[in-house]
Amino acid sequence: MELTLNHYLILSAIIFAIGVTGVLTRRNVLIILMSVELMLNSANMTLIAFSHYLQNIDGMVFVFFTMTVAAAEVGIGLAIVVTMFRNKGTIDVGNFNLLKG
Amino acid sequence: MDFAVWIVLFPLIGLLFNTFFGKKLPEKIVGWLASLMIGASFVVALMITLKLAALDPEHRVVEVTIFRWITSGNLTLDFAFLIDPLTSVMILVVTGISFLIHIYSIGYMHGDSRFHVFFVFLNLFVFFMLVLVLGNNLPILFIGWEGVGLCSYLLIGFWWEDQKKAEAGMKAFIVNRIGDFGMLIAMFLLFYYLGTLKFTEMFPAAAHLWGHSVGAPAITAITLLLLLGATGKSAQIPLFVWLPDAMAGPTPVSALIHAATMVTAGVYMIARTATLFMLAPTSMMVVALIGGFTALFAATIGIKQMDIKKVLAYSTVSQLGYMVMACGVGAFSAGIFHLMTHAFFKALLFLASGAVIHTMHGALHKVHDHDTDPQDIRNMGGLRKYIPLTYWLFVIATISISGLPGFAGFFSKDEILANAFASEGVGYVVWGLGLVGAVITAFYMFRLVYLTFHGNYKGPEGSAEGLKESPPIMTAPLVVLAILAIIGGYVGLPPVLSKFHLFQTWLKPVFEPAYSAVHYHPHHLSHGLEWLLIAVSVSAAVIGLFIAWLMYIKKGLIAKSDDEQSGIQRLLLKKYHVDEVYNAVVIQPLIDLSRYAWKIFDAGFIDNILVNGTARAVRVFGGGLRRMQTGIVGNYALMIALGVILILAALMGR
Amino acid sequence: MQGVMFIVLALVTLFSALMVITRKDPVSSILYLVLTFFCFAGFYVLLGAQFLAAVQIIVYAGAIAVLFLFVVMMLNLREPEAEEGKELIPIWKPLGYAVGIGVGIVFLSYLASSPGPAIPPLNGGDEIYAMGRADFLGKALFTDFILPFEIAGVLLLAAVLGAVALAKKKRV
Amino acid sequence: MFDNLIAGMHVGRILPEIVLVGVVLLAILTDVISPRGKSTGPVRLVSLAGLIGVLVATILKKDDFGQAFGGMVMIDGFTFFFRVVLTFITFIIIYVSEKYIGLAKIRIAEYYLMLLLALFGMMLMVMANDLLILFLGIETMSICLYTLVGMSRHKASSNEGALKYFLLGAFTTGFFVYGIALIYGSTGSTNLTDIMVYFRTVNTAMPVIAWAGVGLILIAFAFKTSLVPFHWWSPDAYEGAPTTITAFMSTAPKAAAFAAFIRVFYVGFGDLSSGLEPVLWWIAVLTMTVGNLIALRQDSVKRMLAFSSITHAGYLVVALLTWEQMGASAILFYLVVYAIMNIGAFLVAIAVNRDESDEKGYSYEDYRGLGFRKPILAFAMMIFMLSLTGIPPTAGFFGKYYIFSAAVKSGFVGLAVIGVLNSAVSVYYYLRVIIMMYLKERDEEKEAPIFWAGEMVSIMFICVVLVIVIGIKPDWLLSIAQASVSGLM
Repeated sequence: MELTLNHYLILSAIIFAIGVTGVLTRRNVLIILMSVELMLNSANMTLIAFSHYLQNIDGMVFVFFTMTVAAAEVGIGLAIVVTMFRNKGTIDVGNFNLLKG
Repeated sequence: MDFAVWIVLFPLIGLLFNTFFGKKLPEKIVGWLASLMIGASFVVALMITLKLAALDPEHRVVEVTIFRWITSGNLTLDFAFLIDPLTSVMILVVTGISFLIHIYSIGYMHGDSRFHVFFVFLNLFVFFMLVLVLGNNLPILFIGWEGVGLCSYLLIGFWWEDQKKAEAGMKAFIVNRIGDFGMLIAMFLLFYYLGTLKFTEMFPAAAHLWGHSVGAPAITAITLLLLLGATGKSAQIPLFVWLPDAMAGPTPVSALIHAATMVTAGVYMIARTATLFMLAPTSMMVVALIGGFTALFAATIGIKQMDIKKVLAYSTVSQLGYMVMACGVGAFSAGIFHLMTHAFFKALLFLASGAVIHTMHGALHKVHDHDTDPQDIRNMGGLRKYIPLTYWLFVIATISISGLPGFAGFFSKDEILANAFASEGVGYVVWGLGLVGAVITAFYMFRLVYLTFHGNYKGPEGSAEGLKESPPIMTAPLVVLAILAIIGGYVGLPPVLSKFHLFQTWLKPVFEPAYSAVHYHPHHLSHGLEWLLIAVSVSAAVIGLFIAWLMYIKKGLIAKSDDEQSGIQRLLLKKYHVDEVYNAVVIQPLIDLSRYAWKIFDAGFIDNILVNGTARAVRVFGGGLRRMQTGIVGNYALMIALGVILILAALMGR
Repeated sequence: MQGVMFIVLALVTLFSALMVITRKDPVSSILYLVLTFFCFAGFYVLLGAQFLAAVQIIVYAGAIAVLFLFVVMMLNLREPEAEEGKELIPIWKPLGYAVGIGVGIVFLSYLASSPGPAIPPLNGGDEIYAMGRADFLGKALFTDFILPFEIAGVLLLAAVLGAVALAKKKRV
Repeated sequence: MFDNLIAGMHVGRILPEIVLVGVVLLAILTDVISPRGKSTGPVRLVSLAGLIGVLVATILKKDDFGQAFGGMVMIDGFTFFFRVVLTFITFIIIYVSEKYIGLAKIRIAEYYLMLLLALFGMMLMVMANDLLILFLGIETMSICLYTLVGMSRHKASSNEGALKYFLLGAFTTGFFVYGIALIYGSTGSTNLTDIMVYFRTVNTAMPVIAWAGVGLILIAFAFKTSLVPFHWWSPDAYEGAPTTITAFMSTAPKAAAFAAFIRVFYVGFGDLSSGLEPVLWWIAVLTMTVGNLIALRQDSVKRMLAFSSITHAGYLVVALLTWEQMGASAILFYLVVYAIMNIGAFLVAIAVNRDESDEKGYSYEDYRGLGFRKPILAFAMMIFMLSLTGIPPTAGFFGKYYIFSAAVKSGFVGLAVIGVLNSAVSVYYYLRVIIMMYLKERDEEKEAPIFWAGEMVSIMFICVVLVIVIGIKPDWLLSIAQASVSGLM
């Protein structure tokens, strides 16, 4: 079987959609965050696949920065989760609806 | 004509000075400074008019650029003044009347803790009003339009401590926003179609664009939107509700803003954009009908009012209806003519009523009576004996507004009715409306005079001694206005009396392009017919006068409180033996009509359906949307993902 | 050979990704996430991005996943999430699945309409092979991409300061 | 060789950003050497001085326009305009904050550091000529904003706002990166100039996935500028955040996001305008209307301002949709005016608020009779509310005027009508504040003391003056805005 660009693109699109589904269906903040990581990873795969296909290094470099950003976001996100947990004793997003309407 | 800019600079100087130093200075200086600044503006207005008169009639359009104002893309607008005969009439009226009312206010507002603030607002108002009438493009007109609205709101709510007054101010503000919405949209549409908002460029462009397709949907829509703006500002059906409530403000404010100047801005705007309206016959018809119906309905509501200022307020709405009606039948110069004479006699009426209230207030104050309403005509009566000068001034204004021959109001109202009669389409209908309105006008105005000044004094005991004439600083401006209310009409004699109609000739260059854009030729009536019409309208006034005299002098009927009015029929029959037929034919229908008009157009329809109903629908809708903001992140993410699907699906077919 | 590897990796990735979003226990989710990250590293190798594959394992599997695990352990967050809360609309979950699948369908329909040419094989030449090497990437990062590289430093500084400001115990 | 490389980069063109990073480091140092718990004062002073330095650097470099770092960033009049505006806003927020952060119990140096770093991110956004720089800029800004929203750690609402903002922000970042990947895949570059050239040359046979990429990037911008239906986070985050931060978020990041929005969509995707038109049309209509209708039903002034901020973003989309210089300059004008009036309004809200430790607060009730209690404060609020409503002669009127006339000029009459209608609806909730202040009786028993700080008063005063001055003579600001966008197209 010869691999084509679309193999990678379709796979990453599916994983992206799985990540989206995770965000939409879960209420545990940590799992939502993990789903976001899935989305970012699949976007990375798309970038690398294009980079390889185009024989252009920009995509790979971009992935490098996406990883940096992902790490930074997780850092901040977990800090927020920790503060939240200290205040409310839960990380279930269904319980956070003080601000609404 | 660069000196023209001073006409707006004087009020500005006055208000700035009083803003910064007014608090420390004595009343006399503050008041006189503010008044003199307006007086100076009046002098400038006179000079402008004289200069303009010196030019050929065709060249009486002068633009004075002050600074480069807006440059955005293709739109370049200067902050500039357009000076033409129409402007000159307006600035003379505005500055002249304002000057007199400023002087009057020095006496009226005497002793108020925020005396200087009042004059600052008053000067600010004059400033904006002048900007409104002088602007050479729609955005400047709109600035003035909003500015006078703001001042009106500030001045109505001048005594902020009084809850009701402040609410009246708010009502004026909100209702006017509905009209402004129409103005803004019309403005954008005009810019879209014509690419310019400057009057001098706009009208030829409009004539060029729509001249061959008169009544095209676009121009009809634009003019109807403009009309919406005019109905808001000039208190026409359906947006007139704010004006009677606006009477909560100090009386000089009612005289200046809510009678003589600001409320006529809508009429001015229609006259200014006459070319556009002429291009849309449907809109013209709507304008005429709205004016006619407003003239009649407001007059009928006036019959029932017990508050001296409320009567005058409804009469203002009614008179504005005549002006709008005049524009609607294509007689723009007649509308402006009536605008001017109305400014004279209505300002006089309001200021005189202010003097009455002042007198009553003083008398009641003497006997420490703070419960009796000094504005309620049921507490007055017989004042003729105590304040004869005010009485006579009031009578002059009443004769003038009723359209009795020889006085200013007669000439302008007659011209409107004659033009309505001569026009095609709905001409006869609006003429009929106007004529019935004239009868009622004479009736309620003389009713007011009789109840206030004739008969016996009905105020609290002992307070009669306190009734005395207002100080000269208040009565002097009234005398000037009274003279104007008598002679002001002679600048526009009807064709049967004089070949030369000064006022019409003066304004002719302004409205000529509007007529020629649609090849419109005003109809001329034969002399015989004209005499007949004059006779009809004079007899209308006389009939109204006579009914009032019959009811309130001959039969000595006194006005009753609202609760008792339902039993008026029984009252009339038993006590006064008034002819049943007369009662059934004249009085009862009038009272019913009045109550009906009041119910439909004031309390019920406008407030409940238009204002509150829309607000409620919007609120319910907002509440539904608000519930979508659940506060749950998961739901938000779901909505976002749905948005993603929608947008990507929408872009897929590209 | 590559085709077989791709299919195997793809199956494992899909399975573990699904596990990540369906496990009740956060710890097992994290472990499946680590597995997914490893599979991604495998794809990167297949695509000739060896250096990024290494970074993927170090950063994602090594740092990010461990951070998750650390938080779960520290806060002792192993309670299973409640099925239904009173605030939620009942069809929330099925709707979530439907919309998630909808997003997938939209993406796939976009991809389906693009041609999808073959990608060059890895052994197609030194030039291609070299692109994903550390020295190439390093050179790019320090020449053409020097600005983003420096910015990334500032971004990490911001993240560190932010995380500290939020999570530290009250100072005063 | 290395010298050539450096010279080709034009490092000097990003001098303001370099200065800014230096200021951040200096501020961190100040924090470290200051006595424990007493570092905010010195850090604030260093930040303020540093921002003046940034401004000076910006002005020094105002003739040195052009690309830098191989086309990654673009320094032009547009960048200059936003550098100045953003630095000013950040300066003002830092300037007024000191006393407030004591009240809100968030007196830590990180408050100022995060503002400075957010400014850095925003500066990157406005000069980004490459999706990579844009991405990093947005992320730097966002990370700082997540932190700032959650700064009041002891308040559940603050935590919650931060969490929601963060989760949805991260979620959208996923879409954003995926979109960039698709654009990169179809055009072979992340550079806006290259993308433009590509789209221009292959306009007819454009790969389908590029549209998905454009759509996803549009969504990311819609999220950052809080356009419907991606606005959900903003009312909650705005309400939860400390109020100075709310004032900041509704002005500076919004301005930066719109700046980047303009650059990406006018420069990068300029040739796709006709395809994007229907989508943006609907977004504009929904954004104007939804924000407005919900704002009608709020009991908190702060939350009302948050929803109204959504509506104002909708007006900006109307101008964006014109795809013309006139529209772009109207956006710049509006952003400045909006920043002035909104910061002013939020400052009044801070002064009037009853109890900062209250999770919600900012009730309309607090304004009861303010017109008699504090006439000058109430007057200032009235001016801001009138300006937000768009009533002449205030600056807000011209903001709307330019936007809608640009829209009409480009043929979007329907949008202009809906916009004006919406601004008529907005009268109700802005006026409610004025009604409370002037028409309701004072309730002396329930009155809380006014929170005063000299810095706040001076800024409020300047805002009032500017609102009126621009309302009378808007031309100068518009011509600056026009000059700024002239290089863009």
